[in-house]
Amino acid sequence: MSTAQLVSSLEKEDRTQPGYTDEGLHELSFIRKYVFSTDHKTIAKQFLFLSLFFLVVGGALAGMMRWQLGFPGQPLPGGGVFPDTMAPGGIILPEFYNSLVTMHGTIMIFFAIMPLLVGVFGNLLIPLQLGAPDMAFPRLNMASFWLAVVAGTVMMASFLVEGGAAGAGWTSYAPLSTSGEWTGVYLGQQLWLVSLIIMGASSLTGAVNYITTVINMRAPGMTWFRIPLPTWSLFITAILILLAIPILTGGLIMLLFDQLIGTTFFIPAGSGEPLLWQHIFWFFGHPEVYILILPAMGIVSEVLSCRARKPIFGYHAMVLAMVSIAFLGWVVWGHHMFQSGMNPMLGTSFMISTVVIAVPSAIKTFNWLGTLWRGDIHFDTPMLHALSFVSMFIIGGLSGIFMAAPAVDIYLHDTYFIVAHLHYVLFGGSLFGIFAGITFWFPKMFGRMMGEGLGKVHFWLTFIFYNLVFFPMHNLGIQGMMRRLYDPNEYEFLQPLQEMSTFISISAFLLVGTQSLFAFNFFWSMFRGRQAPANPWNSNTLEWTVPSPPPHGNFAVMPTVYRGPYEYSSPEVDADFYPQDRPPPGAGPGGQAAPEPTPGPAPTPEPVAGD
Amino acid sequence: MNWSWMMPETVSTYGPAIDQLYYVILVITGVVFFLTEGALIAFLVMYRHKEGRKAAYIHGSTKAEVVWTVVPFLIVMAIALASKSSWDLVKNPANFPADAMRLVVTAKQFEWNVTYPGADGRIGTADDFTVRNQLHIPVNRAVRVNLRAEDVIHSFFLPEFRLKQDAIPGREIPVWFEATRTGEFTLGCAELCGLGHYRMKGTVYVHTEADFQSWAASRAEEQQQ
Amino acid sequence: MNHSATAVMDPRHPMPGMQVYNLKLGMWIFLLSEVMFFTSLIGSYIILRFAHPEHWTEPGVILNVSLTAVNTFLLICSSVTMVKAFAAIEQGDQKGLKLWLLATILIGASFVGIQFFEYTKLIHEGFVPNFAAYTAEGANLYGATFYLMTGFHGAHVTIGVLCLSFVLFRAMKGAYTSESYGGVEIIGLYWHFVDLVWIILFTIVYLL
Amino acid sequence: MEAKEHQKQPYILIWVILLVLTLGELGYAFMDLPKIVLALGLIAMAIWKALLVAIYYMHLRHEPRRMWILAASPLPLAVILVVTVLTEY
Ligand code: HEA
Ligand code: HEA
Ligand code: CUA
Ligand SMILES: [Cu+2]
Repeated sequence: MSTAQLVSSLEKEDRTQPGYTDEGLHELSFIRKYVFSTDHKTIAKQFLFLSLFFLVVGGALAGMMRWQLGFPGQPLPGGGVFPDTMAPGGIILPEFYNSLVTMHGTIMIFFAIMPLLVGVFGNLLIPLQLGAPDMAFPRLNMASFWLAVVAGTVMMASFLVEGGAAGAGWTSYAPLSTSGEWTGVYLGQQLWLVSLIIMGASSLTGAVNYITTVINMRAPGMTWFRIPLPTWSLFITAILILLAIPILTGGLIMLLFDQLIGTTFFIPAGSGEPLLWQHIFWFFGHPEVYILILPAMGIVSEVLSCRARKPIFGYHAMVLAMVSIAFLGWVVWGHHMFQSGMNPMLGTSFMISTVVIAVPSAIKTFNWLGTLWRGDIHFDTPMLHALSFVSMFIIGGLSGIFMAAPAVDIYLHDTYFIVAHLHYVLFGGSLFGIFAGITFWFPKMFGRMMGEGLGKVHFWLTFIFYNLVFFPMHNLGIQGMMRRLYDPNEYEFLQPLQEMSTFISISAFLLVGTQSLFAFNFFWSMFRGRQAPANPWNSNTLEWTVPSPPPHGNFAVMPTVYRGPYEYSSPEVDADFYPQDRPPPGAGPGGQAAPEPTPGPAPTPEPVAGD
Repeated sequence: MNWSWMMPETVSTYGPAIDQLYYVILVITGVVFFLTEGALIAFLVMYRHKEGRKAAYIHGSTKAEVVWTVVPFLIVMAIALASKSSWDLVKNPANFPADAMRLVVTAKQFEWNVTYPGADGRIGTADDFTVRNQLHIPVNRAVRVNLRAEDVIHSFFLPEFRLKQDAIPGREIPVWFEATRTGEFTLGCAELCGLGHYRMKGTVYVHTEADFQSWAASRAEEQQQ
Repeated sequence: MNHSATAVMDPRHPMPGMQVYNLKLGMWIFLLSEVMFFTSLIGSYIILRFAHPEHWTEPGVILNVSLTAVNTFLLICSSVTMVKAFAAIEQGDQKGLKLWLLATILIGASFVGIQFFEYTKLIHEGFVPNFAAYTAEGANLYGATFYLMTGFHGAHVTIGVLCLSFVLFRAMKGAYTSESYGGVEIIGLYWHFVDLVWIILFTIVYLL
Repeated sequence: MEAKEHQKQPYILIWVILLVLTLGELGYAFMDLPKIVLALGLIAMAIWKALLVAIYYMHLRHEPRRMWILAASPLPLAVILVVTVLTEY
């Protein structure tokens, strides 16, 4: 493409022109429109397909793990397809099991949940909810997606190389992860590192984009405290990503050098410090777990308020709680290292910061309950998922309190209690939040409604099986079962627990199977679902004022924002909702004579408050 | 199936304090759990959509925000405070019993090597002897173990003693414990350390003082030959 | 006004925000992540050195301080030429812009060249990052952290030189005016940041 | 664009200061002083130089207060990480 052509194609794409519509876009080739698209909505969908693919992969890995744990030493049905280095005759080998755990955790966290929350909802919602035509840097946005594809390809390729995929846990503690000498995994571990470095670059480009967009691209009247909570949460998340990911990238690079060129940053044989890796990893890792929950919290706040037809309880408190979670999240990383040989005094200070971080979570929880109180609750599929987010997050959060007390953590650390905790916050929290978000914004993304009946069946079965899988894990942990054990029956005192493990595994297979309902509903609704109106949920935020799906450039006329996003059941109007861009009564027809609605320099709080 | 929320039996001196703390947290979180989930379900039933119902137009309440910020804060600080003493007791070397029997445990893929000081009571001398995957100790006497690792990180886990501590190559990390009854207990590895992680286990034998002495003597003798 | 500049300085968005146009805000935000990246490298260096001081030697024993002082001098000069290029285009001085940019590129490239020369010499003397092959004085953590930090800094300079060349290329085509100089300003920000990192590295790696 | 007042900038003066400080560092580093005094002095001079670059060359001087806060935001995190881990040794 010559420069002149490039410029003219960009001209056509200049969605900042007032009144810009999709017309004229037909000249864009299929590739430019669907593959190398710079439209934030298309990129959101691309991220959706990519991360759902990885969610399926992660679920399949979990299924195999559960097979081994439920039926140790028995051949995996259909496991004959694996080479003898992984599962001879279908019987999973210990080293393959370690790869399964590692890749399950890695894929779920970096390639499923994180892109689902940040890649999908960040891209979809930020411009739409702010009244912007697109992201600040559309081409950077495209780069972010394609970097994620490259990273995912490298990660999947590591299954195929000699020695198999990485097997040192998703935390890849050094020195285990520094050399194939200890694990038998050489190239796989290196590909794991390379893949995460690339994925970090993808997240970073996304974060730069989101932060700039939120600060600079808001429609007139969209003051900081009129921003809908999903966008707030994604803004704060982007700041966490911006500052946490580079720390991990630095660590990954050092680990890669230890593997490849013989440095010894983390290898004690050459005076390296294994604990340094842990500090670096968890200094990133704890902010990371909040990266994985904050956007879900934002999504859930939106859905709860909309489907309870009631203003969110304590909007300002909600924002402040997220900001303080983001602040405190930087000073608690040591709670993952209580038993690592860290200085015990340091342990005490980490304990205090860790329990304090429960307070903003409490504020959020109680505000959600307050939102439901005296509401008019509609039990649609998104609402069911959002409600189950609240109830499951409470369980996951409360189990965190046990380990936050380091004395109790001595016993619980690295047992199934941790596994239960992390799945309650990550599945019960993040994934239910994602289900709520997908079902809520599906009409906006695809222009069709998602099947309600099937959606509810999927919800209830998931909710039940999910609890049957993960709740008993608390009990396993209390009875001392360690995590990442290929075959717990090696330990005599764990043998009586086999029955429970088998029960969990059967429930897990049912849970995985149930997800096919979601997949079916998803694809069926995409092509056959009922046509969606612009605003199927009678919601207030700006994305519902444009057609479903929104045209290129989003807003035919730049919206003006008159009020906060959660004015449900306002006495000022008859309907039980009051969109953000509707001029107040008394304003002339079409909002022409509307008095300037607090435009211009917003009463801006410190925009970096989130870090 | 064993759905128990009770901690299994403990045989160390500080085990009961840790279990106690666990039960306190269990009760507190249990109460919070039932209150919040109960309120959630009650609201769902009471305020479910009915024709003609309009939700209350309420934006929040500063008083409520203050209450539910301060109360959880006080509760969690109390938990932290309660935790501190047990934590210091178990993990702070300054509080370790001075007269404890000293051992060295060296972890490597995938075995535990326990080194005893031998007759002279000092480690690092010729009469030391080492046993593999067996930890013999006398009852009612504090034992101080210096943990080492040869290759990768392992974690020294005595479930019945409520003790867990990572062993890190290049460092020596002290821990202590004291058994309150004789018997055979589990020694496990709680940190992923490679493909044999799941079978890196040993047995703790708690003897009476006399039995321990005779075992040690016979072991030392074997070593000489 | 070139096209992409219109998109970023969108007239429809006189948003309060930072009162800074998108591209510049984006560059600043990106630089924050760079700060954290160098934090992880420099922080690891500080911690490792603190834990194993015996691996390091007195300044000047292995590393050639005077050569690097020259290099530091060069990089500081390149910052001044960069800021001069920016000042030129602010005045609409196209010729000044091109000259100062060219000067910056040349100085930046010589920095990389000198560093490359320094590396070859050091490696020849046995000062290498890897454990097994290290033979110089001190021990291997010294070499490893040295190459890690200066290497990633050097990579940043190299990328900066490439980007500057691109900006120069666009400047030759008259892409910048006294009204629209976003590209020059943000490459300048990046360049000064890289200089700033070097100021820190020079002190802690060579002089401490 | 916002900045026409960049015109009379002390760019050259800053350059001279930076060079003088660099020479100062070079001289100071090889003085016969206790290690800690050397370290503190050198770090102080390095930070001084870094600030000069940020304030004058990166034009923080002309940016709104929010930009200062934005620019400074990672620094506390960096300090927290390094200082905390250092207490281990
Ligand atoms: C989304 C992810 C997420 C979230 C939100 C959290 C939230 C919390 N986590 Fe969790 N955590 C993980 C993901 C997450 N965690 C993961 C993945 C691991 C394992 C990593 C690995 O090793 O592989 C882990 C591990 C982990 C550990 C280390 C355990 C160990 O390895 O030994 C600890 C220890 O303190 C901990 C604590 C907490 C605490 C205190 C919270 C708090 O933020 C929770 C706060 C919430 C509540 C408390 C509930 C709501 C509040 C109320 C209803 C109010 C009333 C409550 C009280 C008065 C108590 N977590
Ligand atoms: C968000 C993260 C996430 C999620 C969702 C899950 C989901 C599951 N996990 Fe996960 N798990 C982790 C994160 C997660 N896990 C992490 C971080 C670890 C620690 C790793 C380590 O120790 O290093 C871990 C470890 C871990 C263990 C401990 C292993 C061990 O220590 O030995 C076990 C054991 O049972 C387990 C089981 C499961 C099961 C049965 C599921 C099931 O819920 C899976 C159900 C299936 C799905 C969720 C897929 C569904 C697919 C769709 C819904 C998409 C369909 C739609 C379309 C195609 C359109 N996990
Ligand atoms: Cu040793 Cu696990
Ligand atoms: Cu954490």
